[in-house]
Amino acid sequence: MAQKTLIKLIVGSETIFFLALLMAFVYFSYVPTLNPRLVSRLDLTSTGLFTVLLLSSSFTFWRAEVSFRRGQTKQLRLWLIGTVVLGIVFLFGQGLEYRTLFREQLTISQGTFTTSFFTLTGFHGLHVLIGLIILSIVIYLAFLGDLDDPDSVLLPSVGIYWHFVDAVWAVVFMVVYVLPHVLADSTL
Amino acid sequence: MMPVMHYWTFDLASLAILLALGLLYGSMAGWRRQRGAGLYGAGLVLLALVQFSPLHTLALTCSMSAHMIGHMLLLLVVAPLLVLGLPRRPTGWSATHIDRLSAFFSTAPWIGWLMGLGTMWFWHIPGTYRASLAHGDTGIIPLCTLAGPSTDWAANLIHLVHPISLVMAGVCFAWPLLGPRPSQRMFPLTGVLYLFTACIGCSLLGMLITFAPAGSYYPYVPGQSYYAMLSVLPAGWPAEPAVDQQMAGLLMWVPGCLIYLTGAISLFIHWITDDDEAGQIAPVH
Amino acid sequence: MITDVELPEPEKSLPGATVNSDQGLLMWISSVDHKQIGIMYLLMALFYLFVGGLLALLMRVQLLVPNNHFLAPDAYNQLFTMHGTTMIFFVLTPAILGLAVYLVPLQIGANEMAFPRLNAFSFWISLFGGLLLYFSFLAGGAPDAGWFSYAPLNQTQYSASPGIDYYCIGLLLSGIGTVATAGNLAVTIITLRTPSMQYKYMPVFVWMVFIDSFLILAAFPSLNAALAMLLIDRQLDGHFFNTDAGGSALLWQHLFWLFGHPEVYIVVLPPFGVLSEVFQVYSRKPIFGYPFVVGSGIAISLLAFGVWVHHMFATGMGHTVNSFFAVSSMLIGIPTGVKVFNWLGTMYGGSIRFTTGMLFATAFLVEFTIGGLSGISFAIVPIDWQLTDTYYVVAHLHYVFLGGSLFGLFAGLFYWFPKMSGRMYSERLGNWFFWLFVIGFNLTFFVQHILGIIGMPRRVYTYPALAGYSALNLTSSLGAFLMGLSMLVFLYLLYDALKRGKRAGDNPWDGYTFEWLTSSPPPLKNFTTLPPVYSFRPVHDLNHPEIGDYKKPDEEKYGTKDID
Amino acid sequence: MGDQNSVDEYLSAPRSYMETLSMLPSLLRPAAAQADRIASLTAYFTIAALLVLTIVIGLLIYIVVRFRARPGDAEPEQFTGNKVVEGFMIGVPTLLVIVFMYLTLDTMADVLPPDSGTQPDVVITGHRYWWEASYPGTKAIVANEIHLPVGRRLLLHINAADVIHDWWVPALGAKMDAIPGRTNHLWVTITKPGVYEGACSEFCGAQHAWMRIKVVAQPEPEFRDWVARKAQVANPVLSASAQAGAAFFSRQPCGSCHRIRGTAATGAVGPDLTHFASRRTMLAGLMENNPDNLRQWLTDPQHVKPGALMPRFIYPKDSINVLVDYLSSLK
Repeated sequence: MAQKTLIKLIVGSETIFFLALLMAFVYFSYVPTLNPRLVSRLDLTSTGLFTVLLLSSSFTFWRAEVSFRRGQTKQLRLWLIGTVVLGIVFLFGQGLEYRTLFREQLTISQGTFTTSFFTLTGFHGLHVLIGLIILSIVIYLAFLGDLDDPDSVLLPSVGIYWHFVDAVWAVVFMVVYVLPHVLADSTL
Repeated sequence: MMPVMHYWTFDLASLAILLALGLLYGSMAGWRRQRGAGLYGAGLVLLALVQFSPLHTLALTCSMSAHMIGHMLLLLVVAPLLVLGLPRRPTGWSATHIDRLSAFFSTAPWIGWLMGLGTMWFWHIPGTYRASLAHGDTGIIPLCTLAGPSTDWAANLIHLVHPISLVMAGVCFAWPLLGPRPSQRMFPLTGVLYLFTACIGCSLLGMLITFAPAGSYYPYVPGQSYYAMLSVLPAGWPAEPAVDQQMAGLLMWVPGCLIYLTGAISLFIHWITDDDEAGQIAPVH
Repeated sequence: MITDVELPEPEKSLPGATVNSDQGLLMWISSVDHKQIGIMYLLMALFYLFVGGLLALLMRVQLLVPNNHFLAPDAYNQLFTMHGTTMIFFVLTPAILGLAVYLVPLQIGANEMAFPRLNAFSFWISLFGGLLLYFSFLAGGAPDAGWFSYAPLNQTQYSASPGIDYYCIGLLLSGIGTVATAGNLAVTIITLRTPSMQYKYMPVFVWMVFIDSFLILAAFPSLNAALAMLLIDRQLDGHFFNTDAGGSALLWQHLFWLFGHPEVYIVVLPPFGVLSEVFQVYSRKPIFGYPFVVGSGIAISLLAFGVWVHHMFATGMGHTVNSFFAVSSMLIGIPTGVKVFNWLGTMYGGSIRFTTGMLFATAFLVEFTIGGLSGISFAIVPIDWQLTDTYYVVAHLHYVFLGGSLFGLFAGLFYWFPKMSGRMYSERLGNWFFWLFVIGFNLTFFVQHILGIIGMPRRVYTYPALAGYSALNLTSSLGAFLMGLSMLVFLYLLYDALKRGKRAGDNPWDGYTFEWLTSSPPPLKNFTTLPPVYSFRPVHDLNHPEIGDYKKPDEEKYGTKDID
Repeated sequence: MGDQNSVDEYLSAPRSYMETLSMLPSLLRPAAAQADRIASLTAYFTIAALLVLTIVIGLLIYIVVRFRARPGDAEPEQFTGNKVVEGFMIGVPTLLVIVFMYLTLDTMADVLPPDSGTQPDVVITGHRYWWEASYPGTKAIVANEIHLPVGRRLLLHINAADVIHDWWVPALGAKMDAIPGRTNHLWVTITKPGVYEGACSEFCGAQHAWMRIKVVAQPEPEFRDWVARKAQVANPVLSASAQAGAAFFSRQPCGSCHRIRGTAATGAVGPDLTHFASRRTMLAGLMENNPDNLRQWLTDPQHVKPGALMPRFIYPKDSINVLVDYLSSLK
């Protein structure tokens, strides 16, 4: 109970942290005018694909929670591993994207757009990484057989964090990748 | 009185909405006056004012701030008044519905939160925002007004949906806090948090509008004077587009937030001084 | 009579219960006990208070006479930056957290914080954050761009020494600690209240800490984000705030003040709670208008996020923005004013005992009113245009931080000193300390209002010999030395009390809240049994059953009865 | 030399202590219409604030005296609230707030209306650590001592070259931040001729303290005269040693930072030196502008004003002397 409350509070606090980064990004990319040259360098399709993978990791985690409640140890382990794999693939995708951008000389010091882009996505990636580390520990515990008390709040607490990380990405993806295209296409 | 005060518009759609809401109350209350009828009535009167008064004409034709005031009144004042005014002893058919709604919102209050915030954000996407205004090409406000016929079916639909959706969203937002089943209401301190987070969501939108590039939200047709309204506006009205947009953003940001805050405080004060809870007086030995 | 209820044992044994007093320093270092961590927080605050005060005295020596060469300009700039940063992040913040961590479990009838290890972690990371910040003196220069470190002055091309990097990392670390403690406190209050303690029976101090925790959780992320961005600017050559490369100077100000203004309330709300306890007990009356005191705390904390732009009235943002924020800033004056009158109402009709704690509380009312009123002049935009960034601001913020926050903390420190140490302090020394401190404080800072009005900007390492400047600065410096002297008296008072103070009983002041039920100092396990709670001063109910709030209906408990 | 005389006279006239006080750069000594408005608002506010403070202190004294614990006191009456008092408690501050909201909005609109979009009368740029003023429409560029005409509404544009500075002359009204990358504006209608002190009031680095402002307000004709002279290139009659100084100046890298119009020196980093010798103070108010101080400065700038952007050049004494002679003749 207490753990879950704490995680909720921390997640609330983190939300504001990401809002600050997001506002900085919005400020530099949308004010006074959108910079389509740089946004067009972002690969909407491949990032979209990785986004789908990350968001589906929320689904796999939810399945893991269900298995946990039902005491199905085997499924629990499988779903957890699935979640971690999806998370790793997402990070891998982010790495690929960064590499492409670096090759085009779009580094963090190239301009305000890249500075705020790398900061925002980088901090999100960092959160994914932290989530993966926590999930690995959870998997380790699951294999040790320590996750057998259905009243334990460990998994639900980790879940709050993991769903939060996914939700943040959904917003980041909309604002960084999708919205510019929508705005550029509209007559505005 | 300023000449602009003469610009009242009556449209059949809004009249129908008002009538429907009134009838709804009647049928729910079993055609008897129940406690809270005054609040419900006040909500209806305010709704009528937003839809019919010069504010409406200003909002649709030349002033984003007026538009914003309308939004805030519908979402944050009219809707809570309607919810507060719902009959405490609803009759037959409505009782089960009210029970169901209350139970639903008490298990998933975040849906009310999302409805309120989501609708507010939705109507401020530049595209949808523009659709809810008067249209320059036709030169009239596209509603089934008494003043003229409608020309554009889609535009009319949006104009119908716009106020209804705001009031509905506001009702969903207010229900978990002020719903007619006190036992199903949210715990007041959670309510404070509910309102505070909503205030942040609203402030963000307000900030975006305030600092958005001038013109993003200003699709009014310059110089287009509906009903020769511009000529009767006081000097300095409407404000410069950039200033008007800023003002609208700030209206949502600051006074908007103050409405949430007032709600939070009154929620708190009512709760702490409310004697309904059991076990407050010690057994005296 | 009220019968005690057994306090349920924690499911798991309390961490740290195996460490005992034989282990000396190790007992403290390894402790996860909320009382020990609270005391360590307070000692940390006291340590940094002396350090920060010393920096201030050096500054006042430099400003003693016009055109002084006691300090080089860059040294002076480092001093005032470190002074401000220290006082806000390493004195006031740890002091309020220390009091909260010490008292909240006691007042809500819990035996521990919800997360004792996290509690220890938060303390140590804050402490090391502070040490890291001070390490910058050895590493090539302390930060020198002021405690709010405006962009683009905080960029490498304008501040090449690593000071600002240390500022970022030090504040980030201590910020993490602060957020963790806030979360910990909030969860403790939500989950560990003794079963019969409803929210509306929580002592006002607990309420203020509760509100404060949310304020911290909501405000610090903005600072952390700003600091992370600044580090990226400085270390990775980013361009958030680098105006030479398209960055924005105002973005920093927005992010910083979005944190910075709530921070003012973060360090002032718990002292408000402290004062509410102190006024009640020493006046022998319940707090006047409990719902208003708590409600205005909530109002202040919610308003806190809607007023930060008033720090930026002179940045030329235009009338529309300025007007709205002028209005919202003025509104804060209402709940604050309400509180002052609540405390006056608490004293009114009481039987007031002027112990040192009560003296500080009484002086607080005057000093904080002055600070609050001068604060309103910054909400009045045209006056702000004249007075912002002058010595008037320096005076104002010291009346708020010192006259408000620190006076409240001192009141609390004297009030709870017998509980924490088990000893009574000498009231005679306490009186000396109080009067020296108050006179020194007013001498130092009152004249600074005038200095601001006659055109002296803040943060200047020296000033020309214009008429009035010399005399007023001299007065101010003398006042500062007097405060320095009074702090020595304070040290001696602590030494004297710990060495010679007579034993304090469990409840020397006839206090109202649960901490006074346990022994002084409290044992490792705070309580075994507790009486049920029927009002917001359960111990008063226990000790004065003939008065007994518990017999009254709520409208009498809370003073909301309608007047016929 | 009319303006120089009138200002000098003003500065050197004998004065009583009270009059010296009146020369303080204080918002309570307004010399412009805008400052006047702010001063009266400040006065209203001070009265209201003092009133509130008196009430609080009065009540407090009464309570402290009346309700002091006396030996043998029983527990006092345990009242917890009073609706009337609470009503006042909220009502009175709310009323005050509403009054001051109105006054604030009213004064704001008067003091700082939006930029009219017309050509500014003066463009002021904050540098570390000095002020530059240029007069659009003329070629005049000056540093630190800024002349303005009396009796007409002036539009000032305020910029910064490096970090944030803040233009503040209390007698002339509002201050305004000078922010790199944006242009702020101020309106000033000076009502009284005189010399008005001001200072940078946003911390800008090592020498923030010596970034003072001197505004010389003159009647329109004198001001016109002054601008006309400042717009001309330096064309002084040079002594032999000053000529040697001029030659030295042009050989050395001085001209890459400083500008002396009419010569090859066109730098824009440091202050314009075209009419250097006509300023009464140097280094943004740090010291009087005389050959001795100038010599000191040129010998070791980092000793005189540590942190200033002027590097220390190691020049022989003779060269510094001729340089001083040259600069001192740039009237």
